[in-house]
Amino acid sequence: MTDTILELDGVVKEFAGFRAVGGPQGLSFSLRRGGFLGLIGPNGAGKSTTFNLISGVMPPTAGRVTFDGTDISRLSTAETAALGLGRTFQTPRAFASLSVLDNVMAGLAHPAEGPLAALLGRWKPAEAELTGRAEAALERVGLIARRHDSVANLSGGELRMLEVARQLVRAPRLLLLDEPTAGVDPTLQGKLSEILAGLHAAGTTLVVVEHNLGFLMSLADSVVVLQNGALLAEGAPADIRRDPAVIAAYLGADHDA
Amino acid sequence: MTLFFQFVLTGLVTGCFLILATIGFSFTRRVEGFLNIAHAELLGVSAFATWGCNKLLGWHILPSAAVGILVTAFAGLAIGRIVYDPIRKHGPSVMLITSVGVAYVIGGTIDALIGTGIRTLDIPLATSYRFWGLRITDYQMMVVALAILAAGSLALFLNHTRTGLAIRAMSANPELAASRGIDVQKTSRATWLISSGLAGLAGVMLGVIATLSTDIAFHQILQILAVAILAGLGSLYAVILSGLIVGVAMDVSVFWIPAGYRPLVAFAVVILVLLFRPQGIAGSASGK
Amino acid sequence: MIQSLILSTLMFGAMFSVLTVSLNLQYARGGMINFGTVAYFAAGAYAYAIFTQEPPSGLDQYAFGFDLPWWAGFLAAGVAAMAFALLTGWPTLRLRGEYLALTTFAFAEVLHSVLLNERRIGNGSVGMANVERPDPAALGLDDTLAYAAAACLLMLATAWLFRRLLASPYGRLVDATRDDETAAESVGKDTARVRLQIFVISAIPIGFAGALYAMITTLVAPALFTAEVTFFVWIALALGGERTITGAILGTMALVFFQELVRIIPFETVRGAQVAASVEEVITGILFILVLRWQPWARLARRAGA
Amino acid sequence: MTLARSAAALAALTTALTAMQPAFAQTDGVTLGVLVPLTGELGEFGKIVADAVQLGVDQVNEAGGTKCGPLRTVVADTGGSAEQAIREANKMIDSEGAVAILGPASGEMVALVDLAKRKKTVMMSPYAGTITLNEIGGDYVYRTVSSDLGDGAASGLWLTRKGYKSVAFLIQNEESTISPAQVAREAVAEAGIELTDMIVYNPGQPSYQAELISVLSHNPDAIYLAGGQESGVTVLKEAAAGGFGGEWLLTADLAVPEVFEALDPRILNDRAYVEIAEADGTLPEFKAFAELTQEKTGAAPGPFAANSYDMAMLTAISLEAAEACTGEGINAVIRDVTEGGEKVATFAAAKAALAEGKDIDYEGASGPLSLDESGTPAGAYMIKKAVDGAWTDEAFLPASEFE
Repeated sequence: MTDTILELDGVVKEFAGFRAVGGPQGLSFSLRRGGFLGLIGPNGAGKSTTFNLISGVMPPTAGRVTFDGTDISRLSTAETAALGLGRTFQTPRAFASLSVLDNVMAGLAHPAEGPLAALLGRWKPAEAELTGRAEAALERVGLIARRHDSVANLSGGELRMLEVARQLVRAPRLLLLDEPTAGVDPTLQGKLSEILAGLHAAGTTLVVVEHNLGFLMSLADSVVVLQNGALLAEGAPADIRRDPAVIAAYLGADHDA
Repeated sequence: MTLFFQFVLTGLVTGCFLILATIGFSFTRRVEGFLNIAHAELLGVSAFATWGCNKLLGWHILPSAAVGILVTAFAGLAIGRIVYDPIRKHGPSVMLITSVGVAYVIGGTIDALIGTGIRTLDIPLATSYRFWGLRITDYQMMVVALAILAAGSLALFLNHTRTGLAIRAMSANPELAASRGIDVQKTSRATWLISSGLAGLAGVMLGVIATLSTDIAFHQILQILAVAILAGLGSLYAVILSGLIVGVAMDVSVFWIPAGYRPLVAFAVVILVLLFRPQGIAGSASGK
Repeated sequence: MIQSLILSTLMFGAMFSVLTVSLNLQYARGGMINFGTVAYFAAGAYAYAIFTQEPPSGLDQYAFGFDLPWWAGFLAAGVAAMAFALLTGWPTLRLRGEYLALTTFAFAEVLHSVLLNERRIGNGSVGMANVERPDPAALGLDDTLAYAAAACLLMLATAWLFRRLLASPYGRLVDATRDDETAAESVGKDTARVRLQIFVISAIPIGFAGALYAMITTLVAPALFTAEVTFFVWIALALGGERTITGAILGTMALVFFQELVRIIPFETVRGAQVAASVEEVITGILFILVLRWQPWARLARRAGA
Repeated sequence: MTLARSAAALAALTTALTAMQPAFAQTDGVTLGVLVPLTGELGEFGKIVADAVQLGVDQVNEAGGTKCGPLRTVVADTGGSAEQAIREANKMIDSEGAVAILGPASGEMVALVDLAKRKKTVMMSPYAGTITLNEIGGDYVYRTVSSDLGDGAASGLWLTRKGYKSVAFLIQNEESTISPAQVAREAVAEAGIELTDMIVYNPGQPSYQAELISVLSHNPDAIYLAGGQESGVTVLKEAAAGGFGGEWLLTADLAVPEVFEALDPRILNDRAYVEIAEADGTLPEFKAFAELTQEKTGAAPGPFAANSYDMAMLTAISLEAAEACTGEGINAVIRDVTEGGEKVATFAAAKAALAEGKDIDYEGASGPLSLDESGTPAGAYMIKKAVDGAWTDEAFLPASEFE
């Protein structure tokens, strides 16, 4: 077992034949097991596309993505997820017709989820234990009181926490979080920070795309900066803060905001 | 070999009739956003209105055809205003299913008024001409000419008139068009008149070449759908290409396989195209 | 008179309800528009006829007749519909919305054309007559009553099984797949597989209904399986509103009842019957233009909920 | 409502229904169902059949009705659909108490066989030639027209007799046209006539040019066209425009005067023949029927009118001879009254003869109606020729000539 859990090697994404803005262009970096990586860069740098390439939402045009020794470049989202990869989305995604609890339950790999098991009623024994796990996850993200509510009634921030809960119950080995604090109020942000630190401490590898640098820098143990689909800088948070190229391209502009 | 090219030529004529029948359907789909199953019945309205003037009132075919097309255009407009406008908010699938209801109403009304049996227009028998050993009749040439005329003038209208441009703007983005000061009511009226008028034109040609019975118009919906799907729903220019493809494929297939399989050929072409190009022959890769 | 009306409504209404309930599963839960419903119905009916029919003799042109008992034919009907759903669903389910609707429609037309022209399957346009069927008289039951009961039984069994299917983690998976495929995939769910499963599962009762239809009419012929059947069940589903199992059943029953009601008046003149047929068509059309426009069921449900 | 409760309600309803007795308004007399296609492709024929049956029923009632009382008819439309036919037939039997159902076309008739036997109700068709009934007809299922085998054989005989060297077959994709065409093809092959094309086409198309290309390129001496009115007329028009100079043999659907209204008569005059199941026009029974029709309707009898009239007569005479006024009664005697005994041609004569205890043999307007094992009479066919915009009798082909 190597110490590297995720490795991108010369990854290129072209859209409809053009090397459009927003797609990685020969991106390479790697991540050690148990690390906490912050992925930053200006809008259009290719952060979300990189997540999509890693998680299999779309295949890379060229290059290789390796997850724990397995080439996952051509695998589907469902297949990468089955290998132990989890992710959230830039725009939170919820199952609109399901309750809050069911949204989390849907994240679990149910031992008897097939149509035959449904008809034979074999799913019932496992259901109670899984419900307990889902409720525990909701407890952690602070949504336990809302468990029977419709997701339509949740705020944007609560939807993000719901997405986190849905990944928490799966206990992924690698978790990709896309702007987890956007629209989340300070109280919940604190809770989120606690959860992420907890996961990190428990050995989960994390990659977080985040604009809230204060939040990110306090948690991450390494940072990758992207610009126009290419690697601009890579290093410890403290070093990145001081990197002149990063300041020029990104931090400088952002600090004004 | 001449025989083979005769099949191709006939297929092109069949294709031109399909273009006439489909172009209004595709226009409705593009602007109003739904599949109007009742479009085929509008062909029947036109054919029987023309027949009524021509056979019952004894008029010449030209004024009869003009009346047929006008009656259909305004019938289509009335249906659009009364039935479809109020339900637009329910979305395209409700409108599609409603149009099946409209097809029933029109079909039943024609049945009640016309009754069973066959009807034909009072026009001379077709005359055949031969070019390089290939046979074509004057009515077939008329179908080809009208298909070119209809497609051409629709293109000119959409690209070079105020109303045409307004319709294009509206089909691209209704809210934006409204906010830019386009008269939505007027544009929608024009749409219904044009698409139904095109159905009327196809109906007149149906009356000219076919033998009319009350259900023949609705028979055409299957092929209209085939052409429209192949074209990529709502694309007007692709209708021309896809009408010709379906027409030639169906007729040339008779060269090799029994004529009974013509509809199968039409739909097999459609399925094959959709499996490889899910958006039809004109579709772009964007969106699902 | 009343008895005949009710029995007839129950028999055909319950049978077609199996189709609407299945479509409801595909559409309301699976998010798939299947506009080729009649194909799975026809597959079931033909499979039943081929399995129960005696081997071809004399003027018959069909190639196979297995002369098996009715229950074997009934099972074959479900299997045939399932097989046809796999065959058509596997390549088409990546299509969405109208494109899926129209491709399934095209598949149904292709099947219709094959049944019509390929005489070795089921005698082509002639069809297969005198289809074998269990005789309820052996149990001392009235024939129409027995088949009405059988249709209701099939309907209730379908509704009950679907409900059981959906009130489980599998139902949650189906809903999640329909709501957001990408999100479902991101938690490791194979959504393509779920969609195909739902498509195939809901085709099975349609096949059984086809077998029942073959028993009731004792005839399978291409003329019975046209796109009109598809239109009919979609209209019924739209009438039922609210996209629930109960709505699907009520919509179908109401539509069949209405059709039977119009025809209950005996006509003593030819013209009368002719006009009545046209008027029935017109009224059916107007009825669901109105229902779709005002959506009274949705309103009632909202009022009841408020 | 929960499913369990629905099931319980259903069970209760079923029990209630079983307890109810069949309750239909039993009026004085006997009810005959007239179940014909009034809409759709065969609508024209349905109307002719219904009118001719009514004519027969009126004759019977004028003669004092049957011993079961006067005859009453209820009319329903099949719309050309077998499913519809079954629904309507069920209603006619259950609600109206019909003892016989007259008039369904081939496909509907085949679908009704099982119901007829089960409900012990006689089903009779004046034009269902389908060969399927040759196998499954007989008990409760009868027709007053010969089978398509005879139809095809007669066509073959006529094509041979005309001395054509080559013929093409154009056939609408329906069983009533395909099965006779197959028999005709065998006859043509046997006679050594070249079959240039055999094309089965789908109706409802705007044009049949694609189907005609190969036929016209072979330029056969004659085209055998077995099609409906809509497709048939278009094919005739397009073949004429395409320069077809040979002759035509058309099937019964086109044996109507409307064809001449729809087409320039020059296309047909002296070159087109139709073949139709009809009696010898010189028979006294047919002449009497034609006169009666002329008197009542002001027009000559249409295709299958005589066969339809005979259905009413046969049913009435069987009721008169039967032991009970039921379908079962009719079924028991219907063959006897068409075979062996005193020849009778009207209901009044039959009634009188039966009253004297004689055995009778009904000679119908459409010919002698001796029904065989499958409930089918031996067919006679009439060939008519297009002359000056009308169909005129050309030759009579009695069953003995081609069977």
